Amino acid sequence: MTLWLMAGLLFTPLAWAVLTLLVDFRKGRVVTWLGILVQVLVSLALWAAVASDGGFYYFLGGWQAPLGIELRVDGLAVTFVLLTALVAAACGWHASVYLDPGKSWHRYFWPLFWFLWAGLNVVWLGGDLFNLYVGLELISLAAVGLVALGGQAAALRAAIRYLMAALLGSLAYLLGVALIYGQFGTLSLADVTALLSDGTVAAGQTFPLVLMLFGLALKTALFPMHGWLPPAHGIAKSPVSALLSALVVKASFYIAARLWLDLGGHLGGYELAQLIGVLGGLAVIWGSWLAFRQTKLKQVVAYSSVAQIGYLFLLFPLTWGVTDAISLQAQQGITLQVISHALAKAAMFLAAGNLIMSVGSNRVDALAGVSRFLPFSLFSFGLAGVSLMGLPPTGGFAAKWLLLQASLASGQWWWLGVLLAGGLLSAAYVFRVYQASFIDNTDTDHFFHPPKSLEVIPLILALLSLGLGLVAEPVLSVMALPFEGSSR
Amino acid sequence: MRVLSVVTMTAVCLAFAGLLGLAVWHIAGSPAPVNLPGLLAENLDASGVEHPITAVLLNFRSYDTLLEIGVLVIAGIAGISMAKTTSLEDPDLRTSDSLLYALQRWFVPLMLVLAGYLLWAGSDRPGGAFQAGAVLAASGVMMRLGGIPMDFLRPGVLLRLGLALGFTVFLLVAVASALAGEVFLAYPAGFAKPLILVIETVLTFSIAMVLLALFVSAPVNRAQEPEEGEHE
Amino acid sequence: MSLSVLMPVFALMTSLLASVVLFALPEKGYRLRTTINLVAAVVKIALVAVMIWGIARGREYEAAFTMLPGVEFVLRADALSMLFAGLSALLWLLTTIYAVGYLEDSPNRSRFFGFFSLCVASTMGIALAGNLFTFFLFYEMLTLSTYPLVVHRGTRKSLRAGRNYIIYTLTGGAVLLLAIAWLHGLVGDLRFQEGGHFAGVDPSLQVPLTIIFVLLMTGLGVKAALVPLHGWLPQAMVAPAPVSALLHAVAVVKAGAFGIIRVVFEVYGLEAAEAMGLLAGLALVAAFTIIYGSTRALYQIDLKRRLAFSTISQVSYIVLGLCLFGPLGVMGGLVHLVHQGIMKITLFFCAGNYAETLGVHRIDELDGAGKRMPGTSVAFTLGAFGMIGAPPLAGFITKWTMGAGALEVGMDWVVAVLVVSSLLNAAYFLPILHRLWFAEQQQAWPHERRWGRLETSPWLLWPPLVTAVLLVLAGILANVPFSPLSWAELIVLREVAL
Amino acid sequence: MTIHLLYAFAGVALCGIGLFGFIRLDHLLRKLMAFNLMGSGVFLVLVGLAQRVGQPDPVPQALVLTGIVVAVAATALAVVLIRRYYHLSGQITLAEPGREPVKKPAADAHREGPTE
Repeated sequence: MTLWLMAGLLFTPLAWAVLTLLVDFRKGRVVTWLGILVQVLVSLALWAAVASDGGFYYFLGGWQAPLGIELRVDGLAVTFVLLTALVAAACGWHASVYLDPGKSWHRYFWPLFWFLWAGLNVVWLGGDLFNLYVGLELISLAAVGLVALGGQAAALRAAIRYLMAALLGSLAYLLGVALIYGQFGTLSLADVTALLSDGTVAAGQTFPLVLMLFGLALKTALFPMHGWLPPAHGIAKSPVSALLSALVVKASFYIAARLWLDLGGHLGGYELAQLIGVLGGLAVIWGSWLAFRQTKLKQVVAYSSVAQIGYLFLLFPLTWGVTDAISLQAQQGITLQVISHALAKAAMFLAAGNLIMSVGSNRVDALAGVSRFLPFSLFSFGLAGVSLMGLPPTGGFAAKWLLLQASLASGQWWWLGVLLAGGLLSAAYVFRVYQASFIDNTDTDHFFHPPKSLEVIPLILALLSLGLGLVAEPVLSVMALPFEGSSR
Repeated sequence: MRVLSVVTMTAVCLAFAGLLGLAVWHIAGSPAPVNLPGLLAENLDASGVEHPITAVLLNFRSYDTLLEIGVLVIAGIAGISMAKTTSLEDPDLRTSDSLLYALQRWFVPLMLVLAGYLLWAGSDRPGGAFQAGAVLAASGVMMRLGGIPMDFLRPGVLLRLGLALGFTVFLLVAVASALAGEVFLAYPAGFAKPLILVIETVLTFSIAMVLLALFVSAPVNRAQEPEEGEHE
Repeated sequence: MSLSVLMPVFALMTSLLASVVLFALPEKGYRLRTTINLVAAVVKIALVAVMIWGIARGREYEAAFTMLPGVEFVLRADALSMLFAGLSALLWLLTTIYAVGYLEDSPNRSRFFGFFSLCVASTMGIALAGNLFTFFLFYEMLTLSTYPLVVHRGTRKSLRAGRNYIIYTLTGGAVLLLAIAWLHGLVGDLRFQEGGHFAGVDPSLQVPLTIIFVLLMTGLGVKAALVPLHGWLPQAMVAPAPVSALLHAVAVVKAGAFGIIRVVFEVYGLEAAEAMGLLAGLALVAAFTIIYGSTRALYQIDLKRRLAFSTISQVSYIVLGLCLFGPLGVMGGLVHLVHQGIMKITLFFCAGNYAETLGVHRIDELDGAGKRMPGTSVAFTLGAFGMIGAPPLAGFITKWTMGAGALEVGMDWVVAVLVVSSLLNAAYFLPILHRLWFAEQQQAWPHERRWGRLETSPWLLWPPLVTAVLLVLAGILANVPFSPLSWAELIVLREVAL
Repeated sequence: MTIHLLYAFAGVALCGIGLFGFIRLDHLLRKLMAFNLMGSGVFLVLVGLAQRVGQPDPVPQALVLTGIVVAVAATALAVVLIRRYYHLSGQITLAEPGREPVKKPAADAHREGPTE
C-alpha cells in the first residue's frame, strides 16, 4: 500500500506539470483541481500510514544507498508533505480564480506550480545530499519562473536578483556536498551520520558543513542575506507570493535543519551555533522594523517573512550541546513555527491580494475605511497576524512557548529577549495595517467585493493556523515518530 | 571607499579559497571509508548498460536525472512564457550571409550525424543524451542564424509537446513499474536496456528542443503586466 | 462527558458562538442581532447561576485537555471564579441592553457587537481558567478583542488611544508570558489550587520566585492600571460609553485585578507570599495608586476622565485588600471586585447618558442636569455616594471590612489611606452632585435629543437604574446568603486557612 | 599528490576567482559568467577530490553531468530574463531605476544584444 502511495506522491505533481503544460489556462485549471484532489488524498493517506505504522526508507529504482537514492519517509517528512499539500492546494485554488485567464502567459502558471510542488516533496523526503541539490534547483527555477511570470521590468529585476541569490546558494551547498563526498565516499545523509557516530571518520572538518549552511541560509534569506526576498515576494502575484513565503523558503531551511541535527553534533561548534542564532535574532528585529516602515501592503508582509524566518534559526543554538529533552523541545517549537508561519503567511498574502483587488491599490494608506465593509479578507489578515505575533491560542504562540521553555532550560536566556521583542514588533506592523483600516474619516464608498471563494481560502488557512495551537500535541506526536525498527 | 571595498572583497575571496584549499588538502589526506566505485562495478551487470556513467545516470541514480530533465523543462517553460507573440522566430534576426548559408548546408547534416553517434556511443563510452541534444540544438542555432525558416518554433502545442516529450516518456517508464507493485523508477527485469535506449532517444530530442527554444525566445514585444493594484 | 465537564465549556461557548454569529450577520439585521445578544446573555446568567448553586454545595466543574507537551488547557469553576464570572455575566446583560440603545443609528454595529461578545467570552475564560497558561490565553484574547472596541469611532484621537492601549497591554502580556514560562520551566504546570503551591518551598527557589512574582505583578498590573502602568486607561476614554463601562467595571481592569488575586491566592498562596515578603511591596504600590488616582481625578474637567482616574484608584483597593493578610482584609478586597464593578458601571452608564442625551462631556456643563434627567442623576448620585463610602451602600461595606481587617493585622497606616482616599473621593464627587442638583442651568445643552415623556431612551435609562438598585441592595443585604460579601466570606474560608 | 588532486586545487582557485567576480561585478552577464566559472570550479573539486587515489569514480562524473545540465538550464533562464529585462528597462545592472541614469532609452533597445 505505502509503495503505491509513494509512487503516487512522486508521480502526480510531475505528471500534472506535463498535462497542464499541454493545455491552456482554463483547461489547466480544471485539470489542476483534479490533480490537487489526488495529491491531497495521497498525502493524507501517507501521513495516516506513517502515523499508524511509523516511518521507513524508500529506495528509488530498488537500489539501496550508497549506490542508489533513498527517500527518508518519517513523521517529520510526511507532516511537511501534508502541510505542502494543504497550502499548495489553497494557493492553487486561489490562483485558479485570481489569475486572469485572458492573459496568455498565465497558462504557464500551472506547469510551474506543479514542478514547484514536486520539488518541495523531493526536499521533504530527500535522504541523499546530491538529490537534495537537484530538488533545490527544481524549486528555485520554478519559483523564479513564477516570479517573472508576466515579464514586467520590476518583476524581472526581482526575479533576476532572486535567481542570482539562489544560484550562489545552491553552488555553495554543492561545494559542501563535493567535500563531504570526497571525505566519506557516500552521498547518503544517513550513511554519513552513521560513519561519524561510530567514529570511523574523525570529525573536525567544519568547513563543508559551514559551506552548506551558508548556501542554505542564503536561500532561506537569513539576515543579512535577505535582500533578495522582499522584492521577489512583494512583486509576485499573490498566490505565488503565498507559495514562496509559506513553503519555498522553508525547503532550504528544512535541509539546513536536518544537516544540523544529524551532523551538527559532530561537525558543528558552539560558536557556529551561536552565530547563526544571533543572525536569526537580528533578522527578527531588523525584519520587523523594516516591515513596519513599508508603504506597500505586500512589502509589509514580505518583510515580515524575513523576521519570521529569523525565529527558525534559533534552532541551531538551542539544539547544540544541550540535553535531548531540551533539543526535542526546541525542534518541536521550530516545527510548529514552520507550520504556523506557512499557514499564517499564506493566509496573509492571499488576503492581501484580495484587499488589493478590493481597493484597487497596493498601498497601506489605501485601506482607510475598509473595515466598514467588513471584508472577510481583513479579518483573515488579522487572524493570521495574531499567529505571527505569537498570541494564544495560535500555532505561533505554541511555538514561542516551546522556544521560551527551551531557552530557559538550556540557560541561553538571551533568546528570551528576541522571542518577546519579536512578538511585540510584529504586533506593531500588523496593527499598523489594522489601524489604517479603522480610520473612519474618509469618503471611500467604492469597494469591490471579491468572489466568495477567494475570501474563503485565506480564512480557512488563518483558522488552521489559529487552531494549530490547540491541536499542537497530536501534530507533534506524529512528528516525533521513530523509524520502524531503528535501522534500515 | 571603492578601493577599500575591493580590498575587502579580495580578502574575503582569498580567505574562502584558502579555507577551501585547506579543507581539500585535509580530506585528501585520508581515504574515503566507503568504496562506492567498487560497489558500482559489482552491480554494473544488473544495470543493463555497459558504461558505468550511463548506468549511474539512468539506472542507479535515475531519479536525479528525471528531476534534472524537469529543471530543464522548467527553464524552457519560463523562457517561452516571456515571449508573447505567436512565433518565437523573428525574421529580422536572420542574417542573409551567403557564406553562412552555404556552410550550414554542409554542417547541419554533419552535426545531425554526430548527434546520432553521441547518443549511440553513450551505452559503452563517453556520450549520451545530453551531449547529443546539445549538438542537435547547436545545429538548430546555426540554422536560425543562417536564415532557414523555423516556423515550428511557435509557442503552440507542438513546441510544448516537444519540450515535454522526453520527460513524459521517462516519467511513464518510471511509473509503469510502480503500477506493477515495484518501487518508483525500477526497470522491469530484462527490459532495462531497451527502455534506457528509448529514454535516451526521446531525451535527446527534448533537450535539443528546450535549448533551442531558450535560444530563440527573444523578447520580441514589450507587452507587460502592471503590478497588482496598479491600473492598466 | 458529564455535566460537570460541560458546564464551564458551555458558559464560555455562549458568548463565543454569539460572537461568531454576530460577525456573520449582515449590518442591517438589527432585530435579530439584539435578540441573539440578549438570549446569549440570559443563557449565560442561567449557566453561571447553576454553577454558583452547585459550588456552594461543594460540586466541582472542570474540563481539561493537553495542549502542548506538559501543558494543559484547563477550565475550572471554583468559588473564586464564580465571583468574577457572576459579575461579568450580570453586567454583560445590562451593558448589552445599554449598548443597543447607545449605538442606535450608528454604523459598524455588526463589528461592534461581534467584538463585544468576544470580549465577554475572554472575560469568562479568564474567570474559568484553571491554570496560569489558560489564564494567559484568555488574557491576550481580551487584549485583542477590546482593541477594535476602543478604536470603534475611527477618529484620529481614538486610533491614538487604541495604539497606546495596545502598546501597554501587549508589552504587559509579553512580561506576563515571560514570567509564566519561567515559572513553568522552574516548577512545571501548576493548576490553581486553594492555598497555593509554595508553602514551605525550597529556599533556593526564593530568589527566582521573587523575581517571577514581580514580573507577574508587572504584567497583570498593566491591565489593573497600577501606577505607573496606568497610562493607557484615561486615554481609552474616547471609546463609546458602553465600552468604557465594560473596560472599567468588568473586563480589562478586573482581569488584571483578578489575575493578581489568582496568583497571590492560588499559585503562591497567601501565607507563602507573605512569608517571602512579597506582599509588603505590593501593598505600598496599591496604596500609592489609590492616593495618586484620587488626586489626579480632582483635576479632571472631563467627566469620563475623572471617572477613569477614579477607577485607577478604586481597583487598587482590591489589591490592597489582599495584602492585608487577614481574613477580613482579604474579604474586603474580594468583595470590592464586585462592588466596584457595580458602582463604576452605574457611573459610566450615567456619564454616557449625559453625553448621548444632552451632549454634555464636561463637568462644568452639568449644571442643572438633575432636573432634566432625574432618573439618571439619582443613579449617579447613588454611585458617587457608594464610591465615597457612605453607609449603607456597597462601597461602605468594602471600606468598613477592609478597615477592620487592617486593624486586625495591625497595619494601621492602611486605615489612614482609606480615610484620605474617602476624603478625596468626596472632594471630586460632591462638586458634581452639587452641580447636578443645586446649580441652575447656565446655558442650553450642547446637543440635546428628546424621547417624548422620558428623559432618555428606555434602553439607556434602565441599566443604570438597575445597577443603582443593586448597589444599594449589596450594601443593605450584605449578610444574606449569595450576597457578594457572603460569597467572599465563602472564598476566604476555603482559600485562606488563617 | 596525484594529477586528480591538482584538478581539485584548480577547482579551488576557480571557485575563488568566480566568487570574486560574482560579488564584484554589476553587469549581469558578467555576473552570470562568474557564476559559471565558479560552477566549473565546484565540478572540478567534486571529480578531482573523489578520484585522488587514481581510481576512476563514475559516480561524481555522473553527478557532474547532472550538475552541468542544471547549470545550463539555470544559465539559459538567466540569460532570457536578463535579455528581456534589458529590453524593457535598458539597464544591464540591478540598480534601482533613478539611482543610476538609464543608459539607453528602451525604444532604441528594441533590437538585440545588451552591450555596454
